[in-house]
Amino acid sequence: MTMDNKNHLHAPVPQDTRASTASVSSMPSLSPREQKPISNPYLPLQTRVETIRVETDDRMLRTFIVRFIRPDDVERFRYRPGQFAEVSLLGRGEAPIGIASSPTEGDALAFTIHRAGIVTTAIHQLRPGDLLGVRGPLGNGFPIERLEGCNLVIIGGGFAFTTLRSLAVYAMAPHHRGRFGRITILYGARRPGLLLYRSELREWQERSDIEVFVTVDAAEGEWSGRVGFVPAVTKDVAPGSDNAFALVCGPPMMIKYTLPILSDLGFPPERILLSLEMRMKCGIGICGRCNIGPKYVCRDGPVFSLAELKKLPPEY
Amino acid sequence: MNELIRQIRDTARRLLEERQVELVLGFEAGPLPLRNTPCFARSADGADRLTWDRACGLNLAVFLDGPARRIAILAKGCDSRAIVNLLKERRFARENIVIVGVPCEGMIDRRKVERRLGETDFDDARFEGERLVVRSGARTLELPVAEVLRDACRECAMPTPVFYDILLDGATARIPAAGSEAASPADRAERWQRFEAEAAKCIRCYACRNVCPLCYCRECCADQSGPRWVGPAPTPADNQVFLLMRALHLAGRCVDCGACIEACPVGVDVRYLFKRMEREVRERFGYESGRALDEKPPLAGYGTDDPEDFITDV
Amino acid sequence: MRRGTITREDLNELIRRWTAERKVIAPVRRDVVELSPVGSADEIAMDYSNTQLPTKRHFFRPSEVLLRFDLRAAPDRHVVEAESDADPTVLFGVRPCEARSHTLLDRVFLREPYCDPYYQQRRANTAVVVLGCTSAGPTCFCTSVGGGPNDHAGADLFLTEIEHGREAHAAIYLLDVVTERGASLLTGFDLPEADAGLIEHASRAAAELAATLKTIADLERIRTAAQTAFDDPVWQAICLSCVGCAACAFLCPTCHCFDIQDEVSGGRGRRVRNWDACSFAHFTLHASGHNPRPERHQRCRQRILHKFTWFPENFGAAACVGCGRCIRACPMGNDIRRWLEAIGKKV
Amino acid sequence: MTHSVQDPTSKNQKSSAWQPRILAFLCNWCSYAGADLAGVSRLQYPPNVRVIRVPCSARVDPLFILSAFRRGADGVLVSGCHPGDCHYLAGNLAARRRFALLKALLDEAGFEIDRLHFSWVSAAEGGRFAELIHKVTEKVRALGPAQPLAKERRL
Repeated sequence: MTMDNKNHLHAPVPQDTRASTASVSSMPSLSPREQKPISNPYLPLQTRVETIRVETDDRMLRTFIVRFIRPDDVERFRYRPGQFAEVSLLGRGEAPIGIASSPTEGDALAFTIHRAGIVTTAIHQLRPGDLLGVRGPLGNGFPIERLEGCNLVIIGGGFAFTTLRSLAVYAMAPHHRGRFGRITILYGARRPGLLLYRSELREWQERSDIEVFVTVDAAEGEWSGRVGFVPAVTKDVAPGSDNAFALVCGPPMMIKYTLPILSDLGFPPERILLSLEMRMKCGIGICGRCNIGPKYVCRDGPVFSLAELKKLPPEY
Repeated sequence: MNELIRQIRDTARRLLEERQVELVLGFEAGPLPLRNTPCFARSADGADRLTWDRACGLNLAVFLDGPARRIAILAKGCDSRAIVNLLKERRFARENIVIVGVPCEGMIDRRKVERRLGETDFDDARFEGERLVVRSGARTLELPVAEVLRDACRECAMPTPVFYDILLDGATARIPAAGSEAASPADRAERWQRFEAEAAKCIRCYACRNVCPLCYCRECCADQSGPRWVGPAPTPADNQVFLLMRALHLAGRCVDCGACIEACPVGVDVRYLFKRMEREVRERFGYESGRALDEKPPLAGYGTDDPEDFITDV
Repeated sequence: MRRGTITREDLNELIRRWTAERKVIAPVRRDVVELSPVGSADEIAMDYSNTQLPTKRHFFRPSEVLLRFDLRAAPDRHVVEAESDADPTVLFGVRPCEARSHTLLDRVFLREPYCDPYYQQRRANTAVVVLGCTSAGPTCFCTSVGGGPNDHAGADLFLTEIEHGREAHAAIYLLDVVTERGASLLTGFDLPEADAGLIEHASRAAAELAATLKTIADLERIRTAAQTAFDDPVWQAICLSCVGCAACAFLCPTCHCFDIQDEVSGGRGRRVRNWDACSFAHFTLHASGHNPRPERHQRCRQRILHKFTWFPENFGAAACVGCGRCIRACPMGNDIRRWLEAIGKKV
Repeated sequence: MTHSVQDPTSKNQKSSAWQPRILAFLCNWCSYAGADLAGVSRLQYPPNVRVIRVPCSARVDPLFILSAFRRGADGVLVSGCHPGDCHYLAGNLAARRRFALLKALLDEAGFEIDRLHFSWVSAAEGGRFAELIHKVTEKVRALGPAQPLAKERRL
């Protein structure tokens, strides 16, 4: 998977202070106090929370729309769908969160955050106007260049739909729509109250240039849509695999049962892309905890093809 | 092979052959001199690897809740006291373990040897009677065993297990030295300096905690993150709080087996804190850690007439 | 590469000059031999096996402030980058395995496009003077992992003792000028060329010493262990007596995992990174409670495969320099050489 | 590897501007009520104490106390019901054992143990509470700002 180096947070390391990985004895000569300021991948960019939207009726997921305080940070943070950021609250810490907005939506960023640990719980206490640190964009993101000209089958479950939303919005944008073939979106949650981006999903369902299937495991209230597990709905809808990529994000059980169906539909492992989650700290492939075998989810991922994952140990 | 090792192997083989246990926990020769390592013997073959000398300083009780249901364990005096405490704390069922008591001659403090050598590396060490002969490169050093025994062993009052199923015949059990708990400096500032210096060495690898059979909390207070009581950074204050909390959590439970000191890769030694706790528990609550199975642990209860000398009165 | 000879007396003079203008960190014999800033050459131990702790802590601190913050400041000034403490330094008299470890850490910390500025600044400001080995310790296995008593990797200057001398100051060393930076340390010093006989003698001695070191069989084949032996029971077997502490990782010259934590008090605070280790169960624990490596043997496997399979795959060399500290440090007497041999039989 | 976290201006000198910060854990049933009574009775006592109300002195884990010092408290006071008067019958007696050990441990480590106080104050003893705070504050003030164990006085 290629990485788009242009997009990274900081300028390349100046040539004269860079140690080559190829040769072991090429460190520069030593002169006292020669320290060039280099940009620091550990420094967060400060944003201000503009809007907070409670996404689910259990109030465990909220979407935070944030805007950079320094206007030039927008340019430093050029991202692509599928990338993530280390979102931080000074004094609490950082958490890796997928970017839910699409670069086509303007300068604001959106993060849909599940309240799980110390940092995300603290972030849930924020109010509009509060500050939020953002470090990134990190990770490889979806391989847009490879997806170009292909049909997209976007399959999401529960609150893992965030970066898929980014991709969907990106692909649906007027000046991008023509770059992709058919777009099919399958999205499910345990029950209607746990669906993310509900009003948006309704708008999408109105569109004629995409197909959207929303399902829940169990209906409740006024739900009149589909009822059924994502794998079953996938089988039912049976999106064609010709010239298509399947992009899958969801809970482990959903993925486990969806993958065989995609295989049956004729998707080769190279064309099934998954975005993984892992405990992370540095986000830049140094701190050592998010590896699956030789690959670091933060740096080599989070998007992997099933073909790639099959070569890796099952430790995730 | 000496008589004690023969007894150990015979006993282990018999326990395994008679299917009294699935596993015998003992020691086998380690990769380095003065470093016997745990041996998990499940067969006669394994039993023949068992060994014993004055380099069996680890406390095998740390493995008792692990790898098998019925386990026999070789236990020195201090180890057997740890087992008593673990039984009191209901870590495992009495009927599932067979305690093979080994009378103890005292264990070598590797740090003392290293300090005498000025090196952490030595190629070879062997016992010649009451002398330890250590070779490092071209240098050979002969040390009287008594000089490089652990402080804990020099002061040990119960080298022979008092709680066991089988007691091996160790006529060699040493006579305990007169109690000589290392005195702390009378000056408070000096005491602080001493503690500060020990704590400064700590790299927070938690070897001490993890080799301790009595440090078994599911989540150590040093690892808790919400709230974060002890910072994970090896900074002075965080190290100090960690070491103090460990001493406090082991008050009335520590058996002075010395495993934590032996385990520390950077030579932190705060045994004196643990000894102070031991003394306080004895003097205030009349309790000796690991002495008897039917004595209630001091912090599991209370006394109506405990001394109140530390209370601020107005 | 220029090769000269230098007497201990001249070397002391050089060290005196260096101490005047930069920090000099060198092995000092206290209870055991430790790296420590020195004020004069007399403090330095030149006759030692290896230091208790590796040199990585000089570049990659056990605890390091990444940034400071003040929540009472204006919003765009909340975050302040930590000030650098990368003073010009000479790391003197370290063993070849240590210098080699720097070249391995470089591959991680200076891997493009991200570059760790804290590591980078210290690395750029530190010259490394290596003291070649004339004897081997009982845990040394550097030759198994590509190093050796005469390995110049990571050295700016490389010293080899060629005459011990009756008294300390009478010793004579072969001095190799390996890099530009090494040469700059000798500015103004007239280094006499070493004659061919001496060089020949030194390299023969090093080769003889290297030949005495036992190599680990099958280390090359262990690179395939992730494919062929990932689910083998050998992992459970070797880690029976592992208690899951981090003594091995924290004393390893190449282990580099870390954690990031915030510390705050009264509106001010700092973001700190601390050493961490894959042997801790909470290392990979997700906030959800899921843990990809909940079992001890999985964590031991991670440690071994990271060093001998995945690091080579990513960076072209094993993440091990054969210093043997993990063997000495392991409280339970686990020996990585035995582990590797056991694994090697399974691949 | 150590970080300078001490504020040089407020350390090492007992300037008249310096005021000790003392954390008091008071049990809900006796000592907190005693503090209340002191207030209602308009008894004067130094304003250096920050109170945390706990259900019982036995709720106070020694970890709380060490954590307080780590976070820069100059002194800590724990006060509960008089022995025999515990709302939960014997909570304070169990706590008494723990505190005895903690104080001995800190003494052994060379910590200034006059920074740490345990006492019993009943709901009827408003005067005793005020006196206690006077005494504790003076002892801590005499010692100056806490250095040992303190990490986060100023980051």
